[in-house]
Amino acid sequence: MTPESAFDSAALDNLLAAPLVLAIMLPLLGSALTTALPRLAPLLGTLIAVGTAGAAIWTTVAVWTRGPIHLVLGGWDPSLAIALRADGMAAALVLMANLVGLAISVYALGYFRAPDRAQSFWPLWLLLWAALNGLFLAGDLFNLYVMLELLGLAAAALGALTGSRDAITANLRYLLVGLVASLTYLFGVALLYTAYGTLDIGLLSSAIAADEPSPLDAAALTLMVAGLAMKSALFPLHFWLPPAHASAPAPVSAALSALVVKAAFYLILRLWLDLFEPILDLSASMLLGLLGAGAVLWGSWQALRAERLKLLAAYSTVAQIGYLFLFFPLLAATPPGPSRDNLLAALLLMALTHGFAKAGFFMAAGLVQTNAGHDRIDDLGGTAQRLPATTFAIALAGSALIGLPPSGSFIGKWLLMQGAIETGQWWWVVVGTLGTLLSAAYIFRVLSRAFGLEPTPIKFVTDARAEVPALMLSLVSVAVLGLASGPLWTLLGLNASGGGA
Amino acid sequence: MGAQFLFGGVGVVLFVLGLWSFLVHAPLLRKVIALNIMGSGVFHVLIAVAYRGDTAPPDPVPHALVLTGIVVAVSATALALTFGGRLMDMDKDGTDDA
Amino acid sequence: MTTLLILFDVLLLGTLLALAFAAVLSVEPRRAVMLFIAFGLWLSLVWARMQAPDVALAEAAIGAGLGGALMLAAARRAARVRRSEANGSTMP
Amino acid sequence: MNNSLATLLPGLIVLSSMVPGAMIFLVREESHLLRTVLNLFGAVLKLLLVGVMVWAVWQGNELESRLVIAPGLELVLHADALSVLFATLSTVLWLITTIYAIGYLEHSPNRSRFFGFFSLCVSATVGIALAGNLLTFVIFYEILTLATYPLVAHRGTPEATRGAKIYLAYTLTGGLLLLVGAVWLRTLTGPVDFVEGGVLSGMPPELHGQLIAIFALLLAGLGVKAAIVPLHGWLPQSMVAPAPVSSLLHAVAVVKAGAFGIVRVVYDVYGVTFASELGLLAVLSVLASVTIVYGSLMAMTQDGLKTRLAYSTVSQVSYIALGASLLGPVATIGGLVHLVHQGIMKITLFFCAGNYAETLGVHKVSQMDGVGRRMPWTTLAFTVGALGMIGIPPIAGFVSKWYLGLGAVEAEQHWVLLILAASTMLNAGYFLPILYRAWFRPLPEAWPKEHVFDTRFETMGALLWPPVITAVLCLVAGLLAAAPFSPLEWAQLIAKREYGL
Amino acid sequence: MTKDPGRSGADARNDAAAAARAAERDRDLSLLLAVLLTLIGIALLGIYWLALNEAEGPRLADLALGLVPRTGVDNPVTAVLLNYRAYDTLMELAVLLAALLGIWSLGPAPAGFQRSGRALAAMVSWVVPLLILAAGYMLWVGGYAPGGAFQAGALLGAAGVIVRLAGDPSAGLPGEHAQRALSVLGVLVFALVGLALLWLGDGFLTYPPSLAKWLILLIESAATLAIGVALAAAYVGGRPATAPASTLASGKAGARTEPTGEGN
Repeated sequence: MTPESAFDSAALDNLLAAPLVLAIMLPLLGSALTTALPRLAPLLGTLIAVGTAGAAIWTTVAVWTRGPIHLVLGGWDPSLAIALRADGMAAALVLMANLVGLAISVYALGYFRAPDRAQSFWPLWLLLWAALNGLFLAGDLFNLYVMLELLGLAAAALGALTGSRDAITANLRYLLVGLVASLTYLFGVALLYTAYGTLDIGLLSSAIAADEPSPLDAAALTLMVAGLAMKSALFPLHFWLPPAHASAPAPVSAALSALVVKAAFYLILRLWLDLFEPILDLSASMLLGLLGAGAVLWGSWQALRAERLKLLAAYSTVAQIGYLFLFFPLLAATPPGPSRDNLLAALLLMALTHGFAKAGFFMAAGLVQTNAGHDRIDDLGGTAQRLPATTFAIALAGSALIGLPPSGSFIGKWLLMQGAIETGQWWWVVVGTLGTLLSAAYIFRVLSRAFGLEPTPIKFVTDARAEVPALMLSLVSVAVLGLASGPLWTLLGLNASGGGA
Repeated sequence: MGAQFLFGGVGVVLFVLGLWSFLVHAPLLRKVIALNIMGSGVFHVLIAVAYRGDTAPPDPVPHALVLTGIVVAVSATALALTFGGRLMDMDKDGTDDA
Repeated sequence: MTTLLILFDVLLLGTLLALAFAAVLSVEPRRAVMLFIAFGLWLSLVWARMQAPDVALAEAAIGAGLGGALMLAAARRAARVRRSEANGSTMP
Repeated sequence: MNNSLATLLPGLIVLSSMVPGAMIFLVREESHLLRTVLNLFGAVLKLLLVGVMVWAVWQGNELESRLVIAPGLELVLHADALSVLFATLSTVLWLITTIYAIGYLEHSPNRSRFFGFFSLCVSATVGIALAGNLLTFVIFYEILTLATYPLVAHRGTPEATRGAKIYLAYTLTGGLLLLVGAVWLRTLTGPVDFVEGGVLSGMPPELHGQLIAIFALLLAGLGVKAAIVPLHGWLPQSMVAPAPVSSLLHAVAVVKAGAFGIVRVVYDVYGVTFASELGLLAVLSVLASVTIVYGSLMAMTQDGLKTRLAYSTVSQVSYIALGASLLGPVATIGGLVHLVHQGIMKITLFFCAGNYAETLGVHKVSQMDGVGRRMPWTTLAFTVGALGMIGIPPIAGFVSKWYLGLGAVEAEQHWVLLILAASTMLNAGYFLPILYRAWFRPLPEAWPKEHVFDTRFETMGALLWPPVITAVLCLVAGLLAAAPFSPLEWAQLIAKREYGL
Repeated sequence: MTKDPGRSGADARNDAAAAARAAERDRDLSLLLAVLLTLIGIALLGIYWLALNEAEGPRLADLALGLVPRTGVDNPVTAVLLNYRAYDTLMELAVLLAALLGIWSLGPAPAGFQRSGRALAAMVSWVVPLLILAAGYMLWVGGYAPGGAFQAGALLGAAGVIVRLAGDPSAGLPGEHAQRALSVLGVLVFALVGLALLWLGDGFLTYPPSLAKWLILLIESAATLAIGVALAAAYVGGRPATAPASTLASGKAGARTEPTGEGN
């Protein structure tokens, strides 16, 4: 688009651009402001959090009403400039990430009471938030690299905020792994630029589709997906995640597990579907599926054996990310049509549910930890019973993690199993069933501590600022996503006729 | 194109060399150096792609990407080394700052 | 002419690779960092040769210069810790 | 009937206990009055709504609430004759049990938690009753599991948590098998609503193998809750729960949910004729018969009053499955009427057991010498229930056995008569000694733990009246079996519709 | 790490043997990896060859070079950095900020700072002004020749490094408040310019051609300062301490830090 041709529709373009740009720029500005004015950080941070969430909702509404938004920044030729884009998938994830982000912000107000910690937390957290929105809305491969690095650096810095030895060690490892991962990704990008001479995802997509499938595409795909798989902690590259997520402060753990890992996964999905669909065969998808199955079983098993609540939650993230990868072979084996649409929506539904549920879970776990002074599961008895609302949040989030009805992941698993049976890949049903049983075992291992002979709590909610956000997120993952998943299909622009057979 | 391959090929070698060193060497400083060499490899490939012989002006886009990449790399280096320094202090004091 | 130029390029790149290998393989921290800085500076030379003066400047100043300074500080610290451990004293 | 009411009523019936239940969680522990008001308000409102529904279904109205969760996945609540039978039973008994529970738990801790889950439990049971398709059934079936777990674990003693864990392990595994079966069936047929007479008879023969496998999965899933041998292990273990829980949940809600599910699958999914053609009924009747005999034999050996009653439940619930497994309307009537009769008889027995425990500290059969003289009304109610279980006319149990026997003759399965005879002998074998002890053995010098209430009756009013009322219901159901709106009449209506007569 | 003096010689010998075995295992692993990665490297070389063959064209070069006159600068690299792909550059400043904030979040700068010799101190007096001057020149020249905000910022940062090496633990940086303000200046100005353009109807980071040159210069100046401060502060390696010593920098940290006028 040249500047001239853009001129007549400039006003409309700007209106469409505003929510996308604001969703990224508001937290970025907020980070700068909270850095410059550390005393006002909690106040400014909260205001910015509300504004950012508003921009995200606006983005989603715009996509809902107008369909996908594609925006070339700077008014230059699309191949030269950087594009932002928001389609249904991006909008859904942005909405989830920002609602969770808002809840984390409110929770953090109560969590970081020492001004010192709060001053460190807010600017980094807002940077992380900007990076997340930037990732979900990016339409340019190199811009994604910059966003990935921003995300990685901010996440590692946030994770080490407690300053404890374990936290620094774990997050240093996370930082280094993240750097290797993003450089690997960047190498793939360099190869693509060499071959196709553009970085825009849309243009590359048509260029790749136009050419014969070549080893070059496969190599670029492998490098990029390998890098992102490291970042999304796909088994067996997950080793860095549990210590890093378990040692971070609770609101940060929530953001890392619910959002950061999800962003890397989202990029894999995007590359897979948008760029490399034409060159993929079933075997590549099958490999991802197998790794996902490994993650489901190994992650759940480790979660079951974990002695600490936050470590349990971190291993559960490994397992839950695994579920998402199970969809790849099914998508590959399903021809376009309602069945495939259902799979895609189910995949997203599981990702969204996990986002809400895991954030709620970690926030509740953080409350238990601050209340008990530790998070050793075996000694939690009294605490769990003393904090009914927190325990309730863990229970709700936990049933969403297991995939019990009426949570969103139940619907997701239903459609996953349906897809597996329809495509004849019944072994994923076995994996899903075993994973569900294991996750039920580790969740109820925690919940059974809430029933003891300790004195009865007087009230349901004891600390509203911290407990209500956790409870709300858990409730969304169970009730809203499970009972009203239909709008997701509409948002994705999928054929809403549905039907399995 | 021969020159592009020659130069870029060295970038590939640097990338692999850095990756190998990152994987096999435990000390933080060596890992950081390895990462930087890995990054230099990728940048080198991009610079080689931009190079269009000594007469034609080079492609500025990869150059800008590399500039961005260099700043990102030094940022990451600074953060990683600070983390490492903090750990070293803790070792020295034998305490945990939690 | 071209043969000579190619020879020159090969020499340039060969030195670059040699510096990289040396930096990666040296065990002693300070030596490794010095070699890395040398590698960075040489890299900027190569990039200048490849018509990328902007990037060459940035690499020399930021990559080799500031990155090297950061690493050097870390190496010095590591050496000091090692020395203090060897002496059995906690303070340098 | 008003159209919008017709589409709302089933949903309202579920919500009428769910909303007060959710509110009860928030009630402060010491607000006894508010909690009682919420409890009784929900129970009475539900009863009224169910009354409207009974009338409407009797008139032949279609009541159906639909909520689209996602394309092709619908939450359907549908009122037909069968669902009304189970919903009415649950609602009536819930009201009585609520009164009983308020008295029983007067001074115990964690009452807000208890009554919250108690209400959720009944909501789930009614949801199961009204479920209009397999997806809805699975959702409420799992919610029932989740809502009962805290009730079983309620006391917080090590035995309680252990019993709850065993309960959960059985039911969650069962629920998962049911889920896999339901998903598999869906991939073959697309979305399936329950239809009187079944929907699968038109399936091509090459799918019959898969249909049999699916039936096995569904039966395994439902059999866990219905406590069919060898899936019954959880039931005696979970008798650690407080008496009201045992009464309502293990005599009515949970086990009946399983039995009801079997009836649904046989009649409204497969269709009884088609199920018989596939040879599924034979398997079911054998399993049911084994369970009937095994449960009775085990009951003989138990000294604990509640565990004896629990094994009696194992045995008696399978009468329903037995009725479903015999081809012919008469057996159907026998099975379905037993769904109600067994419920009111068994709840009477559990109420009485709770009264003995609460008033005298009597937990074992061997401690029951002379209780009839100390607590005549309670023991009278117990006697009615026990004689009904044995099948002595004119108590309700006789009607069920009579129709089951006739049904066996009609289906030419004469060996079933032997099972019924053996079971009756065994029932007498484990109930008559109790009655003998209670009425004819001398009083002991002191009761294990006597609790004197400030009342002119033998025990607290809230504990005494519920068993007396249900005992009267047992007599009425037997004496007035031919009256309109009696359980028998209603079962005949269902059978007529199922067989298309 | 610390050795227990009470341990027997046999233990030590066992340890040594175990360490030797571990070292051998490590060597094997590293060799294996070397072979594996060599193979991967060869494959990547082949792929790279293919990629070069696939498109011998100019890629974006001609397009990018051709539009340079409309960008407000003459140096094509600056045109890409601050106009075509300005959004990347903004985010890159954010990356630098993230690193700096991460460094600050770990507390005040660690101890171990050593005053250097007199020779270096003497050098500072003429090298540092020269570097600052060079930075200014680099910033200005970036519009039409090699150079620009990053190179200029790096020179400023280098000046800070030299100042610190010469004896000022705070690397010549101003007090905490000014440091915080300066380090976010780049992001702040960049983002605000972008949003203002969006507000005015040009579009986010879409400079009107008439103003492009000055807007870019404004952004570059702010970025130069921010980069310089951030790099120098990163070299210091810790949060600027507000005087008097904050509550966190209690006894232990204070004992290790030399008494200097921190924060200038």
